[in-house]
Amino acid sequence: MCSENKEASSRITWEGCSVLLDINDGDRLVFARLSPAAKLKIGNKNCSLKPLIGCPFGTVFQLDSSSDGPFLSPLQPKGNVNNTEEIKDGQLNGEVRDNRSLIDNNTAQSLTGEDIEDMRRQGAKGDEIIEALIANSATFEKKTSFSQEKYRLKKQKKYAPKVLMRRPVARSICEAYFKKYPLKIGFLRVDTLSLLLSMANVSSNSDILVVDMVGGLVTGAVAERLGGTGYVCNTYLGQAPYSMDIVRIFNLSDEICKRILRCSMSDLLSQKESQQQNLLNDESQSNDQMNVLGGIEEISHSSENAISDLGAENTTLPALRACKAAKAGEKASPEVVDSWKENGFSSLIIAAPDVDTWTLVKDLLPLLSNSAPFAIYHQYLQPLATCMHNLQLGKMAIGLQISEPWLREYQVLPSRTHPCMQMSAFGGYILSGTKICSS
Amino acid sequence: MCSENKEASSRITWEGCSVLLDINDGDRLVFARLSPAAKLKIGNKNCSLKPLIGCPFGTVFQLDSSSDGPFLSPLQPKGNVNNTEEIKDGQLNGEVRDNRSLIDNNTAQSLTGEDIEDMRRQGAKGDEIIEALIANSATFEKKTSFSQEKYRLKKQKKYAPKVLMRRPVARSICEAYFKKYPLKIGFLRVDTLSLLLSMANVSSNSDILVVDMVGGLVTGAVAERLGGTGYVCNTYLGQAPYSMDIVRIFNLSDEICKRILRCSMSDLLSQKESQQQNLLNDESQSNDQMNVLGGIEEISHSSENAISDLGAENTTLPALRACKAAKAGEKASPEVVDSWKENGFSSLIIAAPDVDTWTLVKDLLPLLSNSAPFAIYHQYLQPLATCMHNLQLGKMAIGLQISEPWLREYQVLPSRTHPCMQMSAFGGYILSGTKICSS
Amino acid sequence: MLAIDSTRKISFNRSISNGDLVIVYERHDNMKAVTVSEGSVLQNRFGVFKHSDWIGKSFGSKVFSNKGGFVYLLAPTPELWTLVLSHRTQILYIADISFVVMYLEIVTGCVVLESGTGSGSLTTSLARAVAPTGHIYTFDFHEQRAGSARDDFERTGLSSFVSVGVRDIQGEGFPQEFAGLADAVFLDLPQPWLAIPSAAKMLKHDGILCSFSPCIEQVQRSCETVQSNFSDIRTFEVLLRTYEVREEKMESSQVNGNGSNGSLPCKRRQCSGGAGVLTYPTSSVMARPCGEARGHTGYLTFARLK
Amino acid sequence: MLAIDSTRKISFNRSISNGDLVIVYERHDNMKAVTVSEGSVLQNRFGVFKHSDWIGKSFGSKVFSNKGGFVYLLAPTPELWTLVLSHRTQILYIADISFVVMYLEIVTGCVVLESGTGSGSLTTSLARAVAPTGHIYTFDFHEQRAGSARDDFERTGLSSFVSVGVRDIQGEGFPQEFAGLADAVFLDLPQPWLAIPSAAKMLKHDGILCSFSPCIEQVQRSCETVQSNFSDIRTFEVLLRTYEVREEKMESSQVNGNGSNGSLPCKRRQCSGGAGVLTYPTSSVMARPCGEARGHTGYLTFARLK
Repeated sequence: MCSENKEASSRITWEGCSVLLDINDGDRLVFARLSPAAKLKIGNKNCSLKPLIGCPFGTVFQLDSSSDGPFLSPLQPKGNVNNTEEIKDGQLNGEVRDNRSLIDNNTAQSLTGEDIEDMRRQGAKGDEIIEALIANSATFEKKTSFSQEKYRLKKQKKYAPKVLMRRPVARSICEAYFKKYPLKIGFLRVDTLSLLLSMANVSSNSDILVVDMVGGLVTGAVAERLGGTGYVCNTYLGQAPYSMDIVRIFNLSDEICKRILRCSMSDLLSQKESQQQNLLNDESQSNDQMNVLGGIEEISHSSENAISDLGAENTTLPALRACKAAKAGEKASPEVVDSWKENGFSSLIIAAPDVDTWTLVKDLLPLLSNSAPFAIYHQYLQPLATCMHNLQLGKMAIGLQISEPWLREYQVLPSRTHPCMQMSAFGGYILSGTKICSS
Repeated sequence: MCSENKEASSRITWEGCSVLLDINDGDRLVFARLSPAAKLKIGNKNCSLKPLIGCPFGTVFQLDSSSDGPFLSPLQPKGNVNNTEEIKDGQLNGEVRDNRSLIDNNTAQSLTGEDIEDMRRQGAKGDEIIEALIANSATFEKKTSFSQEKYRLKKQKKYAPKVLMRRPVARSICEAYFKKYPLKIGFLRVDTLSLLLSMANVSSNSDILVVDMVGGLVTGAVAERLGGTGYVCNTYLGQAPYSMDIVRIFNLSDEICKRILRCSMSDLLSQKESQQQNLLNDESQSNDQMNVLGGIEEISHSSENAISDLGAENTTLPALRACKAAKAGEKASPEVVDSWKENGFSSLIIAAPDVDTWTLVKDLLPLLSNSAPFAIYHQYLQPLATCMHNLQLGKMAIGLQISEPWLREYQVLPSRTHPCMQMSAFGGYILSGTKICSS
Repeated sequence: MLAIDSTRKISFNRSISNGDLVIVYERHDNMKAVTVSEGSVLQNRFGVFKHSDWIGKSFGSKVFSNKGGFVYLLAPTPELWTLVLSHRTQILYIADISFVVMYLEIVTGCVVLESGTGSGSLTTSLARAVAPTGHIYTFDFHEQRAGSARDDFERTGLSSFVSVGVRDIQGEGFPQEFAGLADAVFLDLPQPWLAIPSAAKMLKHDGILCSFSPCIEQVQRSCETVQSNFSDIRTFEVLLRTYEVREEKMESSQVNGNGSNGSLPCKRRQCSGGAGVLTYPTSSVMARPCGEARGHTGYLTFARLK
Repeated sequence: MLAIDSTRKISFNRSISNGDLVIVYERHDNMKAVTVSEGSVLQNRFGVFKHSDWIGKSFGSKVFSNKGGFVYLLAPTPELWTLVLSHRTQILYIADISFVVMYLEIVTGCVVLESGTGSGSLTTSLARAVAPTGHIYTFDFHEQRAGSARDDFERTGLSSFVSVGVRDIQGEGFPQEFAGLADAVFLDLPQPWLAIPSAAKMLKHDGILCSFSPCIEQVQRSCETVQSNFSDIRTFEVLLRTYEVREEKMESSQVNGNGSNGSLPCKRRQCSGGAGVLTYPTSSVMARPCGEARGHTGYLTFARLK
């Protein structure tokens, strides 16, 4: 969640650092915290994450074997890592050989599983195993070059899996969740998130009010932008704060973590004098504390609807403990709350898929400074339309606009350029505007 | 509206034929009925449409002058007519010359309006005038080649306007209205219209029930597809049929016109025996009859919200009278209505922007044969969502789907290929499904 | 499939007969074409359905299996057929198909040339549009694929409007006998530019060509080739976005600032309060776009013969 | 524009002072940047507004002209600035800008190189993201354009985070002094492939390049060029669709089959009837997409230095 003296922008990993592991070109995405004892299971092999400590982000690791067992070693860059795209579209390449006569069952392969294990024990690299598999395949030569590439890639994924170590920042975290577990982040797409941050003018020294029912993604992204200045006030209805799990995945410095505060909506809306009393409220319902153990979180095809912990919890605890002092999401002190009430928030972001928009906005808008922008995300148009209508009638805001972001990715390859065949057709809707002085 | 023995698919115009005139690459779009006396005003010149009779559709005419005045003469095809696209995007061509130092006022041109009129009287062709203008322009040589092309095009449009004669079919009629007068057709875009026809399985020998509050565009498009077989039943709420003006723009044969019938919703929903009595109803409220005189309709930039008649009504009347017998949209006879009630309609299309969808569907769906498909167009999502929900609850239909067509046009030019910079962002929504037997 | 013989068109009085082609509908994404045959059965995850139970029922009926499971029997249409046909190639779907038919201005009586035939998805809709007086001549390079397509058109009752030829249109062009006779030509070929000169020869004056290509490089090359003989050159992309409809309940909580209340119970839909401010209905039917969609099928380039 | 000096950030207690930059808002599509100057006036179709009336008012205030017309005075933000700046070139808008900042992973403290500066629309958002500890080095070929941009950054208070250089980046590349120092590089150039090798030299390991190009041919060529030194090459297009909101009344007529009734009066919104069937509210707020939209701005190609 936070690191003592490391910068969020550090480009080299450290012990206790959070990383996003991209296994086999996005087939699996795992969030992990690095420690000498942390282990990651790839296929049926358990590998230590220790070799990842002190490496630059962006390094690709390959799973190799030695007599001591499987281990991850950095790959020297040679050619583009993302070669899957090239293969996806091979049939367009003019080549129209027909594979149907080939029966690709196990009899076509003369190497047995045992043979392969033997090779491994003798220290064969993944690439060598793949070459051996190809040499012993009765059908490889007859395949189209497209099918050959596909075969090679399949075997590479199995026998020489690659792990790309990415920096866990708003972009990569949002993309990983959107791909593997979108429900957790309310289907908030990366371009939509980026618009929320712009439209709410998130900038240093600002005090940003957020209603984050998307697991802490918005809170973390705002804190990342504030860079240890200003405040993120994460507010909530009722007495139990919303989960902020995802904030822990960012490598936020202590300085930044301290700027993430919580405050219930009723405390924000109450008069200043009632503040003291609310301090006594029980905070035991915090969802976040229950999940503090999750050191490695996986988002993968196999567990599409659950973040599964990979059994390395205890090894990462020391790292978490080390920064306990600066836990993100402390309750806002009465002094800070009073200063918010006195000055007004700089802007407001709402990402609350299950709460009626107008109900929230009606109460929260008065907490903003005049001329403060706001941006509200929703998956349905109607709540935003109703909210916009009411804001217009109430003359509470100007520059009101409902917009729907639209994102399209392209495959750009020689003679094979076109929009990707699959797309996310929906990134939600945003209502944005600027609060004006009440007349 | 209809032609005696001419086929709708004829590729040569005839006297009395309806045409779509595209003036200067879409700047003006005019629907006209050809007759020896019909005249079209281009700029300040009145030209006879007589030269257009007997020419193939697709012919481009140029406005020339003789001692007898201005006249339209067919252009020999040479190169692409649509050269505007090429020019739109010229600044991308690597050329970055700056035009700001050029003052392009009238002093840069030494030819006066009088000089040009003189040239015209002496029989100069439009192209010759343009060349003269360029030769006498003090600034032309200093312009970028992009600006030179733009200048040339501007002068061509003014001094040598081109008229492309298009066939008025569902595609061209829909596109013309969408571009110049979309309100009249309920913003129904051509791809959306094409989907309605597919989704409602419009095919020969079918009896298609339509609620057409988009000026007759759907009715005409369905009739065009039926090609003189089956029936289009154009139904309406209350006693006054909806306007069917646009049907007259199609060159539908008598055979086809006879297949377009009208029947009020109450007649369709009543018991068979009450049929006779309804025959006595006054039909004088028909909107269509009031508009029978409009022989030439124009949709142009200058009159964006009105179809203006260009004063050639009397000349086109003979043609209209000649086919009066087969006027499209006659009231359906009791026998036909009874046969519809007995057999059920083959499918249903609704394009009624101002009527609640569910109210219509609830009453009309029982008139369809079992297994009949239907397609409902609307500009708002909510009425279709509610209708779909109610159909599901009532187990009245299956295969229900709300879809939104999305259309994007591209500029494809050497080194300058990209989606067009302006697009129609919205083509409406369609609810489609198949009626099932009530259980 | 088409109601050419009007006694066969769907109607309250027409029922399923032995030999009819029916579309068995399980779910919107699970359908199957079945030719009714007195003694046959259909077996699926819902149980065993006897064809003999279907005969005499109306199209659109719900029919039951031995285990009480049910399916619907629908009359075939080109749209349903596109969802059930065997994919011998990538096929065109309804958005592209509808646009092509409209934009090629295909109506009753038209003569249309097509290559390749592929799985016959577009061909079926072309045939519907030209019937009963027009004709589709469709060509495929693959003998076997052409044969399968022919069988399909037989099965769907379209064979009198469709002729399938085996021919390498890229290499040989369309047969000379069609020169100047085609109202429209449709190309779905890897190198359409090779066939465009021949297509130009086949078309009537003012006739329209359409070429479908997945990649922009194919479009660029085709557009270059059509420049010489065609006008009105336009390239489009057509897609469909679908929506899901749900009855949603929203938490419509009120914060009164007393620091102790949590979520209030949901309010029922309320009519407008004072000052025209609308309270959003807390339980209502709402639609939103489905998340994943086909992001691209191909580019459609149209051009009109000069 | 930025609240670097926290006494200048918007707050209930901060009011407009002489010398402040304000955005004068007439309508969402009609705004103007004005620097408040005690003795000046603003004249528009609503009348004459005295700046002296504005001083001491809160940002977000409605102010009146001599004729009783009014405008709102807003605090400047990069988003509002993008809507009011002088267009010296085609500019980037909010959808592309937001995506670029996020996808280049730009946060406080980053060093970012940009070329061309153009009208400074993107630069303003880049500066917001790196402030207060990072810096933007932006280069434009045109001396005059660079000068105007410098003036703009002075006016918007960003000059301590942005340095504008005059340089032909396609021809000369970025200055050597930045080699290995850039967290991100952004290119908006007619021939980006010429600048890519230099961009690669400037980037830190794992740093990200983005190139914006309107035409696909530029993208094809750039993608070829980045192959050698970059991984994670991805090309996107980002657009925004806007919606219009209206209170709509629908005719909700009932046909009873008696042949004589016309339209019944509209029913008011009804709560669910029997069997859960919903009657559609006949008067309600509804949203639909606006008809015309920007159909394309450009392609964004991202690549990560290996």
